[in-house]
Formats: sequence, C-alpha cells, structure tokens
Amino acid sequence: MQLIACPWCGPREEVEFHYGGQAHVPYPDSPAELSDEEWALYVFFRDNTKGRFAERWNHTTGCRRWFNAIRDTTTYRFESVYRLDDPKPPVTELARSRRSTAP
Amino acid sequence: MSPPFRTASGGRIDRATAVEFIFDGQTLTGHPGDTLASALLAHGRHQVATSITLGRSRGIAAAWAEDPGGLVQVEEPFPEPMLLATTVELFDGLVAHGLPGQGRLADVPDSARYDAVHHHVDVLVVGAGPAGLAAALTAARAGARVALVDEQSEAGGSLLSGTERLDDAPALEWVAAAVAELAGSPEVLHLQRTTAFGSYDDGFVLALERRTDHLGAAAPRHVSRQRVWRIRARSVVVATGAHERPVVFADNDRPGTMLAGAARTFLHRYGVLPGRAAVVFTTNDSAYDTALDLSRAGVHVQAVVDARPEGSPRRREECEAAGIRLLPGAVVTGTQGVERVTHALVAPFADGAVGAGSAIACDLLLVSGGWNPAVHLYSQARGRLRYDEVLGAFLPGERLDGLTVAGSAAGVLDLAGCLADGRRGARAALTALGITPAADDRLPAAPESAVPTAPLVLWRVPDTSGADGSTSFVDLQRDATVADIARAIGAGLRSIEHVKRYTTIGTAHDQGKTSGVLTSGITAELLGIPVQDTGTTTFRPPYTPVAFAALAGRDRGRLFDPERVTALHEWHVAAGAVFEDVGQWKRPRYYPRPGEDMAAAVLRECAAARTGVGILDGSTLGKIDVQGPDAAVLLDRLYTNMMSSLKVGSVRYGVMCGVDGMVIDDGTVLRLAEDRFLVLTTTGGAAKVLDWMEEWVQTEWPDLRVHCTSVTEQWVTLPVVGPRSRDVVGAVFPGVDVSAEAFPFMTWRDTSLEGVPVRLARISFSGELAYEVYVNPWYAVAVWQRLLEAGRPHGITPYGTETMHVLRAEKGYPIIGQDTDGTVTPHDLGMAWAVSKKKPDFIGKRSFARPANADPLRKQLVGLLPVDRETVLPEGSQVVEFLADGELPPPPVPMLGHVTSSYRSAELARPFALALVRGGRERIGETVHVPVDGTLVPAEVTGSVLVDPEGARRDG
Amino acid sequence: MAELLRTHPLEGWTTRFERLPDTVRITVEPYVAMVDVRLAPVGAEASAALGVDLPTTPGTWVPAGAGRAVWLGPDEWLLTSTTEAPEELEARVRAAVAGLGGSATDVSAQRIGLRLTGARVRDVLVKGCSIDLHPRVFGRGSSAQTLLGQAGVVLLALSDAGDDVLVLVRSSFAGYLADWLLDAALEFTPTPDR
Amino acid sequence: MSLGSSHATGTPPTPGADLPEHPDLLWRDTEPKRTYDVVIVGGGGHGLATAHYLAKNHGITDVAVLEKGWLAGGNMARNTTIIRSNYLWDESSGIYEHALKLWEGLEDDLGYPILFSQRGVLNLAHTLQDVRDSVRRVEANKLNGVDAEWLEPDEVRKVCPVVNTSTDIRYPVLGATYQPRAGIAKHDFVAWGFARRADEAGIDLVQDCEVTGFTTDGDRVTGVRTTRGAIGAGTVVLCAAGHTSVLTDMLGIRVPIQSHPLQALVSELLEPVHPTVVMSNAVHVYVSQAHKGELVMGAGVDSYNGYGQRGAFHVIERQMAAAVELFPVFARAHLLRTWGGIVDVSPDASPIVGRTPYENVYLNCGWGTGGFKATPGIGSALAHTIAHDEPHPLVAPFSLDRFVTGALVDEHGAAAVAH
Repeated sequence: MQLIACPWCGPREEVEFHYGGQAHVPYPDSPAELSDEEWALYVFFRDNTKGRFAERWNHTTGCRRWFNAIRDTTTYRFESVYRLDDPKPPVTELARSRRSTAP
Repeated sequence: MSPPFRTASGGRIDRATAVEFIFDGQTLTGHPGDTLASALLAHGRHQVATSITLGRSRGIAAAWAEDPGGLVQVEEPFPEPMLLATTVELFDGLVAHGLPGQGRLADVPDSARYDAVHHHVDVLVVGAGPAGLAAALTAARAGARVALVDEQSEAGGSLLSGTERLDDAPALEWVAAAVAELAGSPEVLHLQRTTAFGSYDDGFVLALERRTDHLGAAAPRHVSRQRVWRIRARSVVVATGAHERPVVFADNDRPGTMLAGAARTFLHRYGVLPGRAAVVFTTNDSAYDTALDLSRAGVHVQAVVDARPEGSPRRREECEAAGIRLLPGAVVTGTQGVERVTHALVAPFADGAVGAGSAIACDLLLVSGGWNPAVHLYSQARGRLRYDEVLGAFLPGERLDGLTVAGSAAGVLDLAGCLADGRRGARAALTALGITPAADDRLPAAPESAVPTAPLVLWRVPDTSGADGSTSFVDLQRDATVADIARAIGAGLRSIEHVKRYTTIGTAHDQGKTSGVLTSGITAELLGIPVQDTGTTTFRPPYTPVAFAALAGRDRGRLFDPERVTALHEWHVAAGAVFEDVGQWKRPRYYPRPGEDMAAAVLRECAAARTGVGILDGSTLGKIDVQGPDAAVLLDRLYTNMMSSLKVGSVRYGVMCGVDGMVIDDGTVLRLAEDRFLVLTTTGGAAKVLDWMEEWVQTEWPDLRVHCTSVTEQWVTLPVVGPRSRDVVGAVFPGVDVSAEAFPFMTWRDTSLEGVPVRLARISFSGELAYEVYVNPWYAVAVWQRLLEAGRPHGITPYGTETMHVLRAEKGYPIIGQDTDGTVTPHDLGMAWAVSKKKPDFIGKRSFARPANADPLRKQLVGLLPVDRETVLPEGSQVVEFLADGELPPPPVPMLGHVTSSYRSAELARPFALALVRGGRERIGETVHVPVDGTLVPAEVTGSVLVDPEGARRDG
Repeated sequence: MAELLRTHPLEGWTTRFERLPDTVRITVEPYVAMVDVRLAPVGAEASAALGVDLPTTPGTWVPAGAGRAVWLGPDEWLLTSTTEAPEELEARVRAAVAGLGGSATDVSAQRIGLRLTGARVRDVLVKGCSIDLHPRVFGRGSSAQTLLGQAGVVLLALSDAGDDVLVLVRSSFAGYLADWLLDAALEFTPTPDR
Repeated sequence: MSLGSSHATGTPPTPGADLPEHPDLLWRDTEPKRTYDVVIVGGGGHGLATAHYLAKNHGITDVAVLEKGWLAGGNMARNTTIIRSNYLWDESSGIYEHALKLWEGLEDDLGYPILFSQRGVLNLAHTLQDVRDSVRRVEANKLNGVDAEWLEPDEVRKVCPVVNTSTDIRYPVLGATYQPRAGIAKHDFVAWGFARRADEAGIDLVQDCEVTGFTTDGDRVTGVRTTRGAIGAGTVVLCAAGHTSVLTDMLGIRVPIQSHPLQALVSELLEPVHPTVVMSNAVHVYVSQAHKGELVMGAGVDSYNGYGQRGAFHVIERQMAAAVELFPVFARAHLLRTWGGIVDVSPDASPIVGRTPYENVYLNCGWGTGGFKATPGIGSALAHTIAHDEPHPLVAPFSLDRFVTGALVDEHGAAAVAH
C-alpha cells in the first residue's frame, strides 16, 4: 500500500486514487480522418512499459484532480508527480531506486 | 501441588495464581505468564501432536512462533484452528488439543470484535529486545514520534530467556526502566502482544495486536479481540531477533528434541525444566549457556556434543567446573525412544565423516545449528539477502531507504553489540529524518563478552541409520526429509523453488522459519554449489498467520459495504417496501399489500400509473450541475446528440458512449440557463459519469470554461406519473400552470412551496403524463406527504423499481446495464435519432464507422411477445431460430441473442419481453424460439415500443 | 424561512448519539447552507465580492462570516452559512463570482455535518481515517477530503487539541457513517448496551 | 525406530495428507542447441503444453522451450487453479470447453497425478442484474453443450453448506450458476506433467534462459538472443504471460494488453469444510479448498500496471471481509501466505492469439485470469496452429485484428465473473 503524493493534497494512501493508465495520449484532432487502424491504436492500444512509465492518476476521494506521475512499474516506486499543465519530465536515468549500493 | 517439572522459583509467571486448563481431555494447571507449551512441559508433557503424513509424534521443539512441532486446536472459549502451543498464553478455562497438521473451523459464527487503527510515526521499532529497546529509547529521547511493537507478552526479547546483566544488575531491571521511560514519553506508542506481520511500500507496516486473547472468557465483549495496526512510519527499525536453527539428523523429530535456546527460555522465563537428563548438540557457542544454566538448575547434562573439532575451548572450563562432559568433534546421529527421546546416538565427526557411535541416555536432546536472523520484514520490503558463510545464514544484503535492520536480525549476536546496533539503527533513522539524536542517549553497560569460537555451518549429519535420510526431518510439519530433497534433485530439479514445491518444505504453518535455510543448505550441498547460488525462497507476508476476521476488521455485517438511502427511506420502510440493491443504494422494489406477492403488487402499481396516478422515489438518479460559458460545448462533445440547441426551460434525453462507441449511460438534461445544465444520469452511472466529465475536462479540454458538480443528494426526484398526475401536481403547486399548453412535455418550471424552491419537469420514463418534482431533501418528507395527500382522491399509489421497469419496458425504453452490456451502440438500441449527424465529432462517433458496426447481423433491441400469451420468458433466456419441428438440434445451437427484460403487462394483458436479437429489426413479424425449462417457447418479434407508440399519453 | 417540515437523514440516530460518553460526543449539524464555488484564479476582487479570503493552501479552512470557507481543490471551495437559506447563499455567491468566470452550486443537502467532540475523538477517527490526525499536523484550521471507513468525507479540525472535529459526509452515506462511528466508539462507552 | 506412532488423540488419518508420489525423473537439465524448428518463449503452462502437443499430436520435437527463470515459476506457480468453461460467448466457451475436455483426460495423457478434481464451481449472484447475467450465461452454456445450471439459494446451500445464504446480509445470495464439471487441479503437477512428457519426447526445456532480443530478416524472425546465447528458430511462439509486452516491444509489435498485479492467498490446512469452488463478483472473492486442506483465495486485480509480482494489502483486507461475509465460519481461519502474479489484461477481457506482422511468429497472450484453465486447450490449439501454419478454428476469433474491426469478444459485461 503506497503513499501517492497528490500535487495538491500531499501524500495520501493509494486507496484514495484512481488509476488512469498511460499519460500523454491525446485525443486525436480529427478522428474522422483516421484509418480504422489508427483509430484502434487510440482506443485500445497503450504502452505496457516495464520500468519508468508516465501515467495518469486521479485523487478521487480528495481534491478530484487528475495529475501525471512517472512510476517504475517494476518497483512501483513513484519517481515524480506533476500537474497536467506541467511538461512531461525529460527522460532521465532511472531515478534513485529504493536500493543504494552500499550494504 | 506443583507439577513435576516446575522449578521451585524463578520465571516470569505468577506462581500465586493457578489457572486450570484442559489439554487432550486432561485437566491440568499452570500459571498466568505460562504459555500452553510451558504449562505442558511443566507436567512433563512434550508430545503435543502427531505429524500429518507419517503420524509420527510431534513435540514442543521451540519456545515461540518458530516451533515446527506443537500445533494445537483451541476449543474453548471459542474454536480456533492451528495455533502453536508455544504462543497460546494460558488462561483459566482454556480447552485445547493437539493437531495432526490440520485444524477445524468453528461451525458457528465468531461473535468477537476485530478492528483496525491507523497510526503515524517518525520511527517504528519492531521488536522490544535489547536492540529494539535501545532503538526505541534513542528515538524517543530525540523527541520523535515512536511506535515500539513486540510480539511477546512483555518486553525484553532474548533477555527474558537468560540471566544477562546490564549495569551490574539483572538485565530485566534495565528492561523495566526502559519500558517505564517509554511509557512516560507522550509521543511513544508501546504495544506488546503485537506482531508486525507485513512490511510494505513507503514505511507501511501492518501489525496484529492480540488484545484480549490472554483473558480467555473474561475478555470484554465490547473491546476488539484483535486489532490490526496500520502503521505508516517515516522510518522503520527492524529488531526482530534471530531464530535458532536445528541440525538435521536421523529421527530428529522425536519429542524431547528441542532447540537449545528454547530450553533456556522455558527454564528462565517460565520456570520449567524441559527434562531431567539432557544431551546438548551444538555447532556454536550459544548452546553452552543452555547447558550450564540447565545444569545449575538441576538438570543432568549428560554431554555437550560439539561438532567443531575443538568444541569451544573458551567454554570448556565452565563445563568442566559444572561437571558437564564435553564431546568435541562429535555429532548426534540419531535418537531412540517411543514417544519421547530416551537416547541420543552420538558419534565422532571429522571432515564430514561419522565414526562409530554410542547411545547416551537422555530425556531431552537440545540442538543448536546456529542462528537465522529474522529478516522477514526486510525481505518483504524487497531487500535483497546475502548468504553469510560464517553464520550460515541469510543476512540483509543492502541498505534500504527508510528501513534499517538492527541487532541479531542483522547478524549481531552479542548483547553489547545488539544494544549498540539498536542505537545505531535509530540514530541513522533519525538523521535521515532530520531529527537530531539527544545528546544523552546512554545505554547500559554489558559485561565484556569474549570472542566466541567460530561456529561450524552444519546442515545435516550424514545418515548412518540406514534410512537414507528418510527419517532426517527438514520440515517437521510437512514430514519432509533429506531423502525428499535428494529425490527432488534426482528428478532433475535445480531451483530451490522447485525443490520446495516438490518436497512441500516451507509451505506449512511455520512457513519454513527453521526449515528454509536448511533446505537451501542441503540442496546446495547435494548439488555441489554455493548456498548463495541456491538462494532462498521468497519471504511472503504474513510473518505469522493472521485470522481472516482480524483482517476483515469492522467491515462486516451492516458495515461490510455502505448502504446508501434517500431522504424518504424511513417512509419506504414504514410502508413495507421490499428493497432492491442497486449499486450501494437501497431502492424500494415494490410495496406489497397484505397478501400480495410481487406479481400482484406490480400489476396493481402498474395499473395505477397507467390509469390513475402513481408516485416513485427517483432520488437515486445521478445529478450533475454543469456550469460555465462552455457547458453546452462540453455536453455536445460527450453526448451523441446535440445539447447546445436545447432551449433554456427545456429538457432533452441524451445518450453517452465510450470512445469505443458503446453506450455507457443515458438520461435527461435540463437546460437551466444559457451557461447551466442539470444532467441526470442513471442511478448506477452517477459517479462514473461525473468522473467521465471531469476526466475529459481536466485532461483533454482544460481550455473549456465549465465546472461539473455532483448534486445527486441535493435534490430528491419524485416522478408523479399517470393520467391524474396533472391534478395532483396542480393541486400541490398552485403557482404553476400545469396545462399541456403552458407546461409542455420535455420542459421544466420553477415554483415554490411555502417559500421552498421546487422544480417541476415534464419528463416521462413510463410513457404516461408525468411530472418530476425536484426539491431540497430537507423537505422531501413534507413534499412527498403533500403529494400523497393531494393524490388520495385519485388513488395515488407509490410504486417501486419493478413497476418502473415494467412501465418503461412497455415503452421500449432501455435500462443501461440491463438491456445493454457494453457491446451495444445507440443504433443497436434503435436510437439513431439520438445520434447527431450534424456534429463533426463526439465521443464514440468515430467507432461507429468501424467494419463491425456495419454488420447487418448486429444484435438489436426488439420486443418479444410469447405466442402462448402465458409464459414470462426468464430474463437472460437465449433466443434461437424458429424450429419447425420444435426440437432443439444437438449443441452447439446457434444463438440469436437473449432476453434482457421480461415482465407480465397489465396494460397488454400478456407477458412481453425486450431482447437483443441478431438482425432483430429485420426479423420483426417473425417467430423465434426461446428455450425455457427444456421446452421451446415461440415468440413473435416486434418493435420495442408496445404501449402507446404514438406517445399520445405522455403528451397528455 | 419556510414553514414546511424539515427532516434530516440522522433523525433516527438521536437516542443512540445521546448515549455516547463525554469522551466521544456526536452532534448532528443539519440544515446548514453550503455552496460549491469554482473560481480560478483567486484575487482581491473575489475576496472583496465574497467577503472572505478564500484559502489557497490545500487542506485548510477559514471562518467566513457565520460560516466557513473550506479548500476543496485548487479552484474549488465549500462555503457554508448558518444564517442564509441555501438559495440565498447560492445567489449571493453566484453574483459575486460569475463575473470572474466562476460558478456556484447549491450543495446544502449534498452533505450533512457531524460534530465530534471529546478526548477520544481522535481514537475513533483513526479507526478508519488514514491521514495523520496528530494535533501538531491537523490542528484548528486544517481540513481534509479523505475516506472515513468507506465513506468519503470532509474533515475540519475545529480545535488544536484534536478533540473537536466536524465531519461532512454525503447525505446518502450519513446512516452508514453514523453506524460506523457508534461502532467505533463502543469501546469507549462505559456501559455498552450491545 | 518408531515410525507411525499411534495418534495420541485417536484422530483419523488426515484427509489430503497423502500427496501422490512424483516420478523419479521430471526433466533433463539441458544446454540449448544452436537452432530449433520451433522456439517457444516462456516455460509456463501454455509453453509446456504447446510443446507436449507439438510432439504428441504432430510429431514435432525439434523444439525448445525457453524459460527466463525456473519452469512454470510465473503465473502457473501463482494461480488459484480454478478450471471451468462456463463462459458466455461462443468463442470463449469454445476454447475453454475444449480445454475442459482435455483436462478430463489429462491425468492419463500425462501419466501424472495432477489432482484434477471436478468438484464444481458456483458463481454467486447477489443482485437482480447478477441473476439476469447468470441465467443468460447458463442458457448460453447449455446451448453450447457446456454443463450449467441455475441454482436457487437453497440449492446453493446444498452444494456448499458453508455459504451464508441468509437473507439479512448486505448482499444476499440470490442464487448461483453451477458447473458440475468444473474444478481445480494442482498447478505445479500440471506443469511438471507437461514438462516431463515434452522432455521424454526430446524437447529441450531450457531454464535460466531469458530472451533479450530477436534477429530478423524482413518479415521473418530468424532467431532469438538469450542470456544463454543465440538460438536460431524456424517458428517462434510467444507464451510469456506477464512479460508479453517486453517481448513484443523488442519486436516492435504493439499489443493491447496491460499488465496488472493479481494477488492470491492461502490459509493453513483445515479439515474439509468447503466442497466446491465459489466465486462471487459482487462480494468479490473466490475460494476453494485444495487437497491438503488449505483455503485458496483470490480477488480482483490491483488497479495499476505492475510487473512487481506483488500488490497492495488493502486488496487482501477487502477480500478477507468478503470471505468472512460470505463464509462466516472462515472467521478464525488464518491467512498463511499471500503472493502476487502478473495478469495481462486485454480490452475485451479475452485472449489475443494468432498471427503477428512477422510471418513465423505466433502470439499467445492476454489471458487475464483465464490462463490456467485454458492450459491444455490453448496448448493443443497452438500446436495445431504451428503445425498447420494456420490458426486453429478455436483461436481464430481471438486474433489481434479484432481491435481494428471492432468485432470484440467482450467478456466484461457479459460474464460478470472473471477468473
């Protein structure tokens, strides 16, 4: 059970949030002009990254605001959260993991 | 009279008080402070149970949760399966018996209470032994918020089991002082009888507090029996100690065989001599303490058998002084006895080879193969373990953020070291949190301890019994032996996980607390690879078993899931309504009169609405206030139909689809102002639709100037339905001209009732003339009563969801979720009219153009009229082709669709149904078959609107 | 004010609440006008029009005349009033914020308030509330939208000692939450009747 | 020696204590060859079953099964082993019923005691809509030749007396669907049975062999790169539930699945109390009592994507509340162990099987929680598909292109109950 840092309310329990899947998948500008394949990609296909993943969360039982997060899908650890109007953080090396090197 | 194996004095038991208990039908006595195990041992009873597969005797082999032997079933005060005699605290009236590895559930519900509590701390310390107490004191003195949890009935950890001294006084005096100091610190929570059983992300640790178990029948019923502490710690210090591990040898399961440290615990903590004549078999120095203490207490220690070539030179003198024979370079190869060990078979041991042996008489065989740090919580927190060649154990292999392991859990095995390491752990935690450790965090002085002789890592003694390892038990609970491991490897298995699964080692009640590392060691040995490469199986929560009910907590019975009710709920209850669960809501399904069944009540309610007037509590409908200059733009994008063209004062029905083009919700929309709409959703869809709107507004269209607010509970909605509804509504709200001309269908008007604002809307979900009354729920009861009063002359009849469903089905109005299943488009529902062709785009539009949507054989909503005019087709029935011979062909039988709604109609004087049927609209007029209880019922396919297709009635 | 009979969802709980000990008192606070305000950004103009500085720190509330202004989100507040009728409050607030691009929605009946007072209040709340309610963290002026048991709530700290908390809960969940609170308080009841 | 000392309490022999003997040899520890006609990526149930049926039904034995860890150590080792075929849609019940028929003969086919127990499964209905959905499924099952019945609450109680069928609980049991032929099996033994047969046929089972890349030549994959070297391949089959996307990302194929944690748990061993399998969607738990006596339970997936093979504890707590609500006698059963697997969830809750843009690469993924019960069915259908280079009719409806045409096999709304 994780703490998720709502950009507004601060750290709250995971149960207060709703998962929204991959972030930065915009609604197509002109759906009518898309081929069936292109439209299917928007409707059904999302990345399923193992590792750092930009995804959407909603603080449903709190301020009801959507926000984005970079999370490692292997460790589940949140690397950063950012508001929808913030730019996507640059792709960096996998952030500090839970492990440090010294025993 | 004192039981035969109770010492004359000493121990942490209350000798002045006797408690009576029954074990295996025998009435025995013990003292508060005893465990069931110590009380049994005091009576000389070692054998507790028999083993699961082989039926061999199983005795008490340890003193706490790592015991693989003493499984019991408690029967009184309440049946509880699979507990360890070593962890059951004794109380008056306890009734228990031994178990052959399988427990029995009570056949009556458990009436005990359970609860959970959230707790936040800076530092959580798990374990109140020397390291844990040192850590807790250090953190408390720094002013941190601290929790200290410990699984035993009192603090002290290993100090409870020995005679150690601190600051030149008994160590337990320091323990008492430490506990008192912690009790005086307002920000410290100190819980005993509390087992931290799971360690999760971000410092989340779950602990189970056994609050009243030790009180037996005297436990207060209004206090929870067990409590789950959900502790959120900024930093965790794991000071959980270490478990002693045995060495495996032939017939090592015979009762009377026990871990050496456990015997010391029974002696010092419980005042019990676990035997009269002991043989101690060890690979390290720690067991010498047991030998010497037992000897001092009057146990005849026949020999200390030390597998190391030189034994422990440092302890030899002490042994000699105590008259204990020391046999270095020797091992125990087996035991003799029937249900209790009578002899230990001892043989010389050098370079892995066993020499000729001899039998030493004993009734107690104590074994120590070294110590396994209790790394469970660390491992659960995803810490990697490393194998330590010297200790022969897995140790924390890396540092984790926010979790420190201290004391013997980290492989520190001496008292001074544990105290210092506990303080180190706490200081590290404090520093990481930016809390300055107190200047004075003095710890007591432990006597200088000599450097012990290096332990020998010995997993098993070669089997010289001829049994080929088949009586050399690795996992006593699973009856799994060295031979089983050998067989697994012989079968080609290499992974420790495979070996575990093949042998079932580590899967029993103790989850391999003593057997896990042995298996890794023996497997590595048999494969000829390093133990590090074999590794260990994963440590999974919980650390010790936790009752289901404890985890369920208070979420049981009426608190299992919230019941949502409307402002009129009490009225419905008083009126005798039968309720239906719709999501979390309780909705009246029908209001039976005396002697009426549902069918009769519904026919009556329907008739009232169709011929007179009925009234419904529709307050559970979701309501969303959509405000802002771009409100209409948002609704145009989310509904399939056009909402921007709706006039202020008017109402429009709308359909909402997902991006895949399938219907997700429907309802009416009231335009309250140019920039304000009231959106009605289905009862079940309320939260979903609001979330849907918010998601699009926030994530896709933040430029839209619109705000959405839930007002579901802000308005009760009371549809007044039927030809006489106008009379009723007109009478209650004289301020409104309710005539058809002044107040047409699909419009709304505001009025007031004695100063209270009321909104009326001409909306009909029944096809009848109808007015929906909206009012603040504070006045719900009053308005409902007024409507009933005004309706009395017209026979106004409250009706429930069942009648509502019949009325709407007769009109072909679908219920989303009943007549749809996530695979149905508006077109499939015959609602092409609700799909705008003018709007360039809306959510779902593009999906309508996919190839599968053009399939003429899509399922479409149609009506079905059973030809026999009798059968009410069960909802869910499948529809098949009409078969001339009336016989079903053998399976698979092609299916055309299914019945989604089906009722008896008062209006039609026959049953009818709605169904989703392949190419349904093309089939109108055809006959299909519906298998019902083995017979084929012919039904005519019709349009979905069966009553008043012209809509004359609703237009009133 | 209207003469129409008013009722609230917790009428049936009165006797049970009265039996609670002084360490956990529950008082229902019904019929409080409340309006949900949406406005961004908040400036002096809005404060002047509304007569209150809307709090911009998440998780806080401030007194506002005969009521309170509670932060609900970065552009959302709950304004309450014990002196105005719901429609009056909505009209006033709407008039104040409409010109600033804001909106106002009457939500007076959407939630009901339960005021919890006494030394054991925190002990009751922590049985179902995962946020840190330590008075140092959640002192007077703090608010939180979170879960209490399985009900969504708004908590307002009314004292610095953790012994006075207002719980706002959706009206349809009020009965559930009342049962939940009574059950949680049971162990602090000297003579439990169950 | 005192083997078999008398039972002190006179208790009868413990039911379920005697697990079957395993064979003396399960499989060889093999070094991979340089090339194979068929390379199966993923040594779980599906991969091993496919290998077995390739050899048995089609005589294809130049096959390697590549497993990154230990054989059957992924979802196979972690699932709750429910076997049933009472799915709603023709396509789904087709493949699952094919599997169930194979399950019924599998013990003989494999010569392995897989503890297949046809103890039936109850899917409880708690709301009127549950009832409608249940009847719909039962009626469809009957017409498809799948055994299915609708049971009223008193009949539910007869099948499983410990289910709380009283009417005063929060969500009373309104009835249940019942599939008598459904049941459970011992997951490890199933995998080992397939593995042993495949090994006997000369198929190489290569463990600790993680695929790290593919070598391609135009529209063909020519081989795989692994942690144990490069291996040439005539045909490649992806059977790596939980890691499919990792592989398809290497190949540049987009697959519409999301990987989620799914947790399960067991109690300690208990005397027989629960004779069937019970699943409840509304109250959200499913439970059976395995042969040794432990209660095996699971619930819904954790909400977020995750490859961590673990989930959050609140899911377990909610599941325990549901269990105690439905089975009050479970109150003092103890949670012994929890764990997590990775389920690949597709948009329509149906699997994705068939061709890929690479002409010699077949895909088998997206089984969600249905993978175990499908094991022999999909194994045989995949083997057929490989042998004929043409999708078997039972898997044809599950092709990737259904997401483009919109012809989904949507088991969400319809089947009501997953797992």
